[in-house]
Amino acid sequence: MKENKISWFIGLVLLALMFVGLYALEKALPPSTMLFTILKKGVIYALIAVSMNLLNGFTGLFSLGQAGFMVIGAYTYAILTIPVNMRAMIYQYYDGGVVQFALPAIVGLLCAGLVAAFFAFLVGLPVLRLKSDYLAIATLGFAEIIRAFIQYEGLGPLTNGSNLLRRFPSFTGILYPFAAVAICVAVIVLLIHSTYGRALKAIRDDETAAEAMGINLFFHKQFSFVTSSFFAGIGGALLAMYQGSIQAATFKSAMTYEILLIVVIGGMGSITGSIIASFLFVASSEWWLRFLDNEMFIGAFKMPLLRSGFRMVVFSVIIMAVVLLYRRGIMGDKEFNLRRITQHLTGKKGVRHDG
Amino acid sequence: MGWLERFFPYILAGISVGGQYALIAIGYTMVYGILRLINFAHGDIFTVAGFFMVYMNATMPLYLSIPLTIILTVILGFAVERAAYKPLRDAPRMSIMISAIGVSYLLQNLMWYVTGGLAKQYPTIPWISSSVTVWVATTKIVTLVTPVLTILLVVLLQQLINHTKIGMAMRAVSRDFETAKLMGIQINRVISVSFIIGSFLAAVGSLLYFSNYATVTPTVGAMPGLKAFVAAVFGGIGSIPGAMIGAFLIGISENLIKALGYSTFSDAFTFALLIFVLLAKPTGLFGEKTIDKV
Amino acid sequence: MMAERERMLELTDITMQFGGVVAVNNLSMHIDRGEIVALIGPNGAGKTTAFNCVTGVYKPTNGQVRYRGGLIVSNHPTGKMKNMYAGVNADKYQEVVEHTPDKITKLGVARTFQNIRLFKTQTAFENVLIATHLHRTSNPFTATFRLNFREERRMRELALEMLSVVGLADVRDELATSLPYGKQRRLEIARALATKPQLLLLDEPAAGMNPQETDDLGQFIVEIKNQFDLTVFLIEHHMDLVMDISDRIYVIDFGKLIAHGLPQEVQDNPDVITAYLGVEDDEPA
Amino acid sequence: MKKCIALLLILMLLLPALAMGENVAGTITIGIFEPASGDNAAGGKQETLGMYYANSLVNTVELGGKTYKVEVTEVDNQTSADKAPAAAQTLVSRNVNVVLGTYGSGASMAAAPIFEAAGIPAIGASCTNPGVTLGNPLYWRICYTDDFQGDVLANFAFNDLDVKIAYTLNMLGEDYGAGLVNYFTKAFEKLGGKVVADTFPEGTSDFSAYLQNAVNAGAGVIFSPSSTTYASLMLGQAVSMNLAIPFVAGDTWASSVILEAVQNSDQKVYFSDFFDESDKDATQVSKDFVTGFKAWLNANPQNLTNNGGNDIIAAVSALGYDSYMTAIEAIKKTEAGTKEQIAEALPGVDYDGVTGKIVFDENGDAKKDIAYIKIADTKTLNYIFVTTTTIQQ
Repeated sequence: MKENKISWFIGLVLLALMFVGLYALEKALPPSTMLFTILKKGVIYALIAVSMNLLNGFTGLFSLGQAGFMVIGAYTYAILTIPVNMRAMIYQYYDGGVVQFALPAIVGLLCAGLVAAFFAFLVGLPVLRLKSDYLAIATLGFAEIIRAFIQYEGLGPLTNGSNLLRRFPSFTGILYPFAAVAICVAVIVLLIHSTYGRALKAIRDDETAAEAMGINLFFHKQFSFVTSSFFAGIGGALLAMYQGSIQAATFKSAMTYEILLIVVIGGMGSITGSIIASFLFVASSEWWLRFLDNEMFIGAFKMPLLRSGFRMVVFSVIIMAVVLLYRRGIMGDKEFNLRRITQHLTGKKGVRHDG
Repeated sequence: MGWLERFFPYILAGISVGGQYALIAIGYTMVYGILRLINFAHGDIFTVAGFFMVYMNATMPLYLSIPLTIILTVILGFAVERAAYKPLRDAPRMSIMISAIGVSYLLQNLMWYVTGGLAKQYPTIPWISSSVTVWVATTKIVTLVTPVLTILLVVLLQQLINHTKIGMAMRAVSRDFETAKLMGIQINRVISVSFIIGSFLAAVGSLLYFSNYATVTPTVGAMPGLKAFVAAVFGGIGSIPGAMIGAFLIGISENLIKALGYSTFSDAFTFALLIFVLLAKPTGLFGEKTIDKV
Repeated sequence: MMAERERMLELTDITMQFGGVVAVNNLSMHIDRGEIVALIGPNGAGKTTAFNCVTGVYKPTNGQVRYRGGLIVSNHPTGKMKNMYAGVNADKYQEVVEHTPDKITKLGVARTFQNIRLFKTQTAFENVLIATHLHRTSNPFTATFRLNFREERRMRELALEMLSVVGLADVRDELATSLPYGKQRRLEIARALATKPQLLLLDEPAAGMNPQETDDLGQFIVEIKNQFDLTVFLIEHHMDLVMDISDRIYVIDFGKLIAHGLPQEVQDNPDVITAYLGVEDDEPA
Repeated sequence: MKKCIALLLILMLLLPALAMGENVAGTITIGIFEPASGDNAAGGKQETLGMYYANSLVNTVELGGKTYKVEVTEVDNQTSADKAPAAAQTLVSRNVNVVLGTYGSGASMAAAPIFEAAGIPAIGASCTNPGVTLGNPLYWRICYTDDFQGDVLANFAFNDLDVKIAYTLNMLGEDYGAGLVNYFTKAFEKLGGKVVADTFPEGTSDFSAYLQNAVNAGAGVIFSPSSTTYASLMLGQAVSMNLAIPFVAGDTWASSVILEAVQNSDQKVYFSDFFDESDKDATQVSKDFVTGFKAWLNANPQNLTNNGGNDIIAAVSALGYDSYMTAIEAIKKTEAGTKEQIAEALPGVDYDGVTGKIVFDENGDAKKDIAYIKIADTKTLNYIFVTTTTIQQ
C-alpha cells in the first residue's frame, strides 16, 4: 500500500514536470513548429489508444468499433458547440440545421463522451454476447452502420450529411489537450487498479474461473465497453478540435486499425506502452518521414525513390519490422515505471507511469 | 413492369457480385479455419493481382499475362505468409493479426507509391468483356461466367479437401492445431498450401472482378475484401460452402436494397444482417458449434 | 442424526447429454450440512460434468438441483433434444431454472477446477483478492475514485487471511502460474474460500500430488471444513484420500450411479471394483 | 536487432532537420497544397503541373529593385479532411508565404483554419464549394463556385438536352458531390424538372444497380459529380449495359480517365469546365499557355504520366497556372512579399488569366460567370466544346 502511495506521488510530480516542460516549450518555440502538431495529435491518439487498450488489452474483448464511437463523439461535440451565427453558413444545404443553440466547449466535450457511451450501451446489449473475432466483426459493422447514418441525407439538418462540420470552438495551445487527456488517462488508470479493473483482468485471463469467482461477465464486459467508448468519444471530440473540421467519411475502419496498431505496438495491457506508441506513430507518419515525399537533391545527385507516397511505404515497413521484432509490443504488458528514466527520456512525451 | 422483370437485373448483378465476393471469401475462411487468423491482407493481394495484370498486359499478350498474373499472385500470398505470419506462429494471436493489418497497410502504400495513386484501366479480355443481353438485362458475359466458375471452383476445392491427403491434413489442422502437429502433420506445408489456394482464388477473382469493373486503384480491394470477410463470417468462418453461400446472399441482398432505393444503407444493411445472423447463430450459418471444456 | 441436518445440495435425475453422448445419466444424490461427500468414478465417468451442472457452467438436459432447499437448476429436454433424449423422467421437471455461475457462487457455492484455472497474469495475492469481490458494495464510481478504501482494506485483509490459511502468505507477490503445482492447487482453494462459501466443490484437488502431499491435503480439507464450517463435495481419484476423509461416497460409471454409501460399503461393492478394473474409456470428462 | 530499430527511430528524430525547407532571406516560398495520392490524385497532379509550369516561367520577382527568388514546396493532403490539417501544418512549418490549392474543396475547408491561424493567405484553384471562401477571410478562389456550376448544368440539361427527369448519383460522405447535387437539384426543380436522387457508399465498384435505378426512374440524364475513379467505373458499366442515358457532371470529369472509360462507345458524357484549350476566340494568354504547356509536358515523361499519359490540357492545370500567376501578381504589389503583405495585396489583384479575368469579390471569389460545357469524344479521345453558358447572378 505505502509503496503504492509513493509511486502515485511520483507520478503526480512527473505529471506536473511534464506540464511545466510543455509550457516552457510553448513559450520557447514558434507556434508554427510541427512539433506542436505532433504533440497535439499524439496525445489525442494516446487517449483513444488507451481507451481501446482498456477493452482489448485489459478486458480481453476484441472490439473494432473505436472509430464508430469516435465519430459519435466528434459529431456530438461539433453539433452542440458550433456558434449559432455560424450554423447558417455551415449547414449551407439545410438552412441552418435544426440545432439552434451552442453549448460551452467543456460541456460539449462531456456530452461527446456520454452520447458515445450511451450508444456503446445499446450496441453492447446484443453484441457482447459474441466471442473473439465474431465480436470484432460485429463491432466493426456497427461502426460502419453508425457512419452510414451520420452521412444519411435525411439526418442532414442534424449532422450536415456528407458535408464538413467546422468552426466549432477549438484549442490553440498544447496544454489544453494534454490536460484533458491527462485527466482521462488518470481516471482510466485509477479504474484499472480498482476492484473493477481487477475483475476485468480476471475476465481477460480466464472467463470461466472469473465467473466461478462470482464475477458477472456480462455486466463487467458491458461496463468496460461503455467506459472505453466514453473515452473514445471524448477522444473523437478532441480530435475534432485538433482538426478544426470533421467529416464522417474520414472515420473509417482504417482509423480503427491505426489505433489497434498503436495499442499492439505499445503492448496489449500497457497504458504507458499505448501512450509512447501513439506519439511514435503520429510523429513518424506525419512528421519525421515527410521529407521522403519530396524529391531531394544532395548537391547535383538526385536521391532515388523519393517521391510522393514513399513516406507511407517506409512507414509501413517500419511498422512491419516493429511488429515482427517486438511480438508483445514495445512494452509487453509491463508499465514504464523506471521513474528516473521516464523523467529523463520521455517525460516530455507525457508518459504517465501508474505505480 | 412485372415484379420479376423489375428485379431481374438487380438479382443478376447480385449473383455476379456474390460470386466475386465468394472467391475472395474462401481465402479468408480457409486461412481462418487453419490459423484462426483474419488475414486482413487478403483483400489487398486481390488488388495487387489486378495491378499485376495491368502492368504485364502492357508488355505481353493475354495468354502470357493471365497465367503469369495468377502465378505471381500465388507467390505473393505464399511470401506474405512466410515473411509476416510464420515468424509469429507462437506469438499471441493478436500480434499475428496486427502483422496482417501491417501487410495490408504495406501493400496498399506500395501500390499507391508505384501507381502514383492514379486509377489504371484494366485490360479488356476478349469475349468475357463483351456485352450480352439476358432477357431484360444487358451486361457483360463475365457477369454470367463468374458465379458458374465460382461454384465450379468451390466444388473442386471440396473434392480436394475431402478426398486428398493434403485436404485431410488441412481438416485435421483446422480441427485441432496442436494434436495435428503431434500427429506429425507438417503444419507449415498445410498452411502454405491453404495460402496458395487462397491467393490463387483471389487472383482468379480479380481477373473476373476487374474485367467487370475495369478500374484498378490501390484501395479498390478494400471494400470487396471487407464484404468477402463478412460473407465468410456470415456463412460460418472456416466452412467453404458456408463462405460461398454467405457471399451470394450478401451480394444479392445488397443489390436488392439498392433496388428498393435504400442505397445509402446498402453497406449498413449488410453488416446489420451479419449481426442478426451472429446473434441467432453465434458461429455463423454453417460454423460448427464449440463447447468450451471446463 | 443425519436426518436433523440441513440438506445443502440435492441433485435429482440430473442428465447431461451432448448430442448423442450421455455424460451424466439420471444422477440423483444429496449432501447434508457438514458432510464431506465424494463423487468417484473412472476417468470420463462424468464427474466433472456433474460439477458443471451444479455450478451453472453447463445447463443439464434434464433434472433439478436444489441448494439449501432452493431450486437453482431445473430443466427438461426441449427442441431437437426431445427426440434424441436418452434419460428418464423427460417431462417431470417442467419449470426451467438456470443461473449463471457467478449467481450460484453468490449463493455460497464455491469450486476449484480439475485443470487448474488461476488468473495467469496475476500474483497469488491478486488471485485471491479478486475472489473477495463477491461481497463488495462499491460501484464503479466509488471504486475508481477510491471512496471505498475501507472496503478495499477489508478485502485485502480477507485475501491475505485466506492466503495464510492455505500457507501461501510468503509467496503472495509471486505470479500464480510460477508457483509449484501443489501450491497452485492450494491457491485455488484459497481463492474459493475467499468467496466465503458454505458449500465447497473440489475437483480432483490431489491430482498430480505425491502420497505425502495427498495426506496433508486430506488433513487440510478436514481442517478448513471445520474452521469455516463448510460442506465439502469432492471429486477425487486417490482412493485412500477419499476413504480417509469422506463421510459418504457416490460412485458413477458412464454417467450412471452404480453405488453409494459409507466408504467401507462402497469399497466392497463388486460393481465398483469391476468399474475400476474395467477398461477406461476416453470419453471427455 | 531491437537495438537497431530503436536506433533507427532515434535517427529519424534528427531527419526533420533535412526536411525543413528553411526560408532563406530573399526567397519567397509558395506552398502547393494538393493531393498526390488518394481518390483525387489524378486531378491533383494535373493541377500541380500547371503550378510547376508557371513556376518554370516565373521564378523571380523584382520588389523595390531587389530580386526575390520564388520557390515552390509541395505537400500531399490526400484530399481527406483528417490528413489535410497535418499536411497544412507541414506547409506552415516550412514558412511558406502563400498557399495554392487544393483540388477537392473538403481538404481546403479542413485546412483553412490552420492557414488562417498562421496568417498565410491561400488561393484555391479549382475548389468550387462556396464554403471554402465563405467565412475564411484568408482564402481566395479563382474558379467559379458550385452554386453557379450546378445552375449552369441544370439549365444545360433542362434546356439544351431537353430533359425533364434527372437522376443524381453522388458518393455518400463526399461533400463535393453532395454540394453540387444539391445546387443542381434546386435549379433543375426550379426549371420544372423532376429529380430522382441516389447515393453510393464509398468503395462501390458495382454500379449496375444504380444505373438500373436510373433506367427505372425514366431519367433522361444522369448527373453524377464524383471523383474520376468512380466515374470511370460507372461509365464502364454504362457502356457495357448500352445505357442510352447521357451523363452530366462537374469540372472533375475533365480528365483523360473519363475518355478512356467511354472509348469507342456511343455513351454521351457532358461536363462543365473552366477553360477550353481549343477555344477559337481565346485570348493570346491562353493560346500561349496551350502551346507552352503542351511543349513543357512533352519535354518530360514524368510530367506526361502525371498528366494521365497524354498532353490533353486539363482545365485544372490552367487553373493551377492561373493560381500561381495570381499569387505572383499579388506578390508584385508588395514590398517584400511577406504573407501579411500578400494577404493585403490579393483583394486588389486584377489579372487576365488563362481561364479568364481574375478579380475578387468581397467573398474572395473570382468574379467568373462563364462555364464551358464539353462532351467527351469517344473516338478521337478528346473533348469537344459544346457551348459556353453564362448566368447573371
